[in-house]
Amino acid sequence: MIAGDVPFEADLAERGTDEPALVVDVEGFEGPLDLLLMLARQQKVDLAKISLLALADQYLTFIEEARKLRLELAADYLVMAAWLAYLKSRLLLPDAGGIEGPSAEDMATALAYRLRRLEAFRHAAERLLERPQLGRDFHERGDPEPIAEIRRPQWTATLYDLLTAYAQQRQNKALAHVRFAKRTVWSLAEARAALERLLGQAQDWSRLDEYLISYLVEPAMRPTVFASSFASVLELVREGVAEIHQHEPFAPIYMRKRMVADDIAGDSVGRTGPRAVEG
Amino acid sequence: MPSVAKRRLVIAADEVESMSETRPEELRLVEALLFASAEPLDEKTLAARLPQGVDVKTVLQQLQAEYAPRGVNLVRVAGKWAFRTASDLSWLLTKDSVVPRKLSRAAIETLAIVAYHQPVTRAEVEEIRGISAAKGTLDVLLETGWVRPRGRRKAPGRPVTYGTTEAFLSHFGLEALDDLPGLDELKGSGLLDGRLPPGFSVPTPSDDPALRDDEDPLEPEDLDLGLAPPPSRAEK
Amino acid sequence: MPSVAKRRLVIAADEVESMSETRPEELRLVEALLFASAEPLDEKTLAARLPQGVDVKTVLQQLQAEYAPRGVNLVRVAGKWAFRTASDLSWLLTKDSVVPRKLSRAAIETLAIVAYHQPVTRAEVEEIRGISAAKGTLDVLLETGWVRPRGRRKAPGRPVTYGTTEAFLSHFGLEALDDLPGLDELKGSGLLDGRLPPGFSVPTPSDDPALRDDEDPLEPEDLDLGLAPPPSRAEK
Repeated sequence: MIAGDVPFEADLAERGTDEPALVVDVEGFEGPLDLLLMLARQQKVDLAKISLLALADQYLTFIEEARKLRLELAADYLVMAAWLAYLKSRLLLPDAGGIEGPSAEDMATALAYRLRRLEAFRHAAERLLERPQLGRDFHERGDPEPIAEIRRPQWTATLYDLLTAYAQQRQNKALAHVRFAKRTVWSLAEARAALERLLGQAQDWSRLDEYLISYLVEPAMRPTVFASSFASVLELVREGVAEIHQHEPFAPIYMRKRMVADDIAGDSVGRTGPRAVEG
Repeated sequence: MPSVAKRRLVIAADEVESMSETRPEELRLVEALLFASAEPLDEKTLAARLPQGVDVKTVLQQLQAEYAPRGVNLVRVAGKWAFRTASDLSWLLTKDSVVPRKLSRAAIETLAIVAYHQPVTRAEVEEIRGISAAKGTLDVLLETGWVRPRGRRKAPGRPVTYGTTEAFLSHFGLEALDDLPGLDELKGSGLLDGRLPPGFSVPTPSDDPALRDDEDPLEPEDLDLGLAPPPSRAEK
Repeated sequence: MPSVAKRRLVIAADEVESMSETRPEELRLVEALLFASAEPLDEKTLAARLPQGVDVKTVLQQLQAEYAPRGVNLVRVAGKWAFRTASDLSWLLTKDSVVPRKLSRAAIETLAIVAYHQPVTRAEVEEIRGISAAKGTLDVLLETGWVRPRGRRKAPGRPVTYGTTEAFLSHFGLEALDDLPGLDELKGSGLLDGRLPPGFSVPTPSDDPALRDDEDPLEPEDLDLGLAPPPSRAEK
């Protein structure tokens, strides 16, 4: 912008050139049309009636000044200067005829049109910015309530998936070897060995359950421990090593070492019972 | 309907006119402040932003009364004020969206057994699959709408029998259930290989909704609850 | 003052009562939807969320009339509907205002040219402004979300054409592009029809997303990259 809004055309003629008449801030201009528009406004007349000759002179003088001040001017400004100098010469010369292209009149009209158009858009821009703006003059809901999304799965599977799944299952099952799951059992021999060890310590009637209790490691073992122990006890009784006693059906079973026949007990030590495997 | 709506519009316009004459400016101010605010405002904050002398409490009461019958209400939240959607309209603010999901391997396998062997109980599915099925697998299949409980087997425990639905047919592009390939077709397509033991058979599936001789109808409560056999019956 | 306020409160309560009797439920629903939404909603979206048979247009007109004297108005933005605080209350809400990013003069001018002259290429903007420095300016405008690339001009070099967005209309509270201030003057002046110089044959701005006869669609890579014309095409 030009400081002091100086009508510099007049001033420049009077002032010495060593003394800068203008403070030129070419950065402030949005291009040569902007500069021309500013100069035209200083003529304070309707853009349609401005003297293009005078306007061209002002522009060229301005550019001269700027160059004297060694200001870097963008190419756009210089192109416009050249064009205006040409326009000026065409306007000053009587129509020589034979010159190709648009007439000087047309060129002047085109420039005036462009200036008017730029000014019109400037005006439109101002009016646009005068409008109330969202977030400044009017506001949207500060705390909108989000729409909750209910996600419903849509299941997908293909017929091929279905058929391969069916065929494979049936086939695997049909071709599988029959295998019994291995079950953890307490063999009679193990039961007997354990009981014989326990009987050595127990002289009084004891509950069979109590002997077993230390073997009830996990519930799955309960039936096999119980069955094998009971069978072993019966065997020990038959051999005369132990005595058992139960005073009514389903009551706890008591057992103790048989006191009298040491020899028989001795015989039985180390004997291995038949290995029965619970199925 | 349009004429009724038009009449209503006229009524509303009249109301508006009469309201704009009597409605004090403070209401507009508080309305705008609460609408634009990102969080509920307390009375002190409101008073500080309003011209001096505005009786905030009264204005708020009036606004609350005005908005009470509307789709948006003025509510107190922890001693502060905010506009909120009327609570009876919360259904409006939900949106269904559909997310495609692939069925798990176990679910597809179970589905295949149900399709071929229906009506079939869970225990029977497990027997055919040779795996004890997770309860969740059948639940997923019920959720797909491809499998339905159809009755109860006349057997100890009265287990529920399952079958496929029309949605099953339409999803898999089957016109009828017997379009499912039989033994020869499964062999022919290479899905079953030739090394099958003698006597191996694939049933001819049927989704005839009529109950079989060994099926009882479901009781109404089966459809609401988790489909567990009613305890009283199960004990018999 | 309190007594006056009390009296007013009584009046308001009466109005409310009479309103709740005559006020149809549709008004509540549309009110709630528009209040809750973070963005303007079009009539189609509203209709889809409402029970069948609701005459959305009439309901909106009625709501607009009801809210006109209030601190919150129902406005049309880019052909959609939204509640906004009344713009005469901007003084009250300055505290809530986000300081809008200050646009340079170049950006404002460019925005106006894009708005009033769309679809427009960068070269055309430069021609109007008489300066060849529009690239950075357009980037700034793209960043605001008010301007978008919309296609490519069917012309040598296939330059990208620009237009304004819904966010632009929403920001400036415009119902449609026709409401741009001073548009009629600009049209009447003949400055948009471009008899001089040639190359401007765009009589009215349009943000209609449908491409003009002289526009091609953007290619996908245009949206990722810097919007430079693809070299292969540009060379043709």
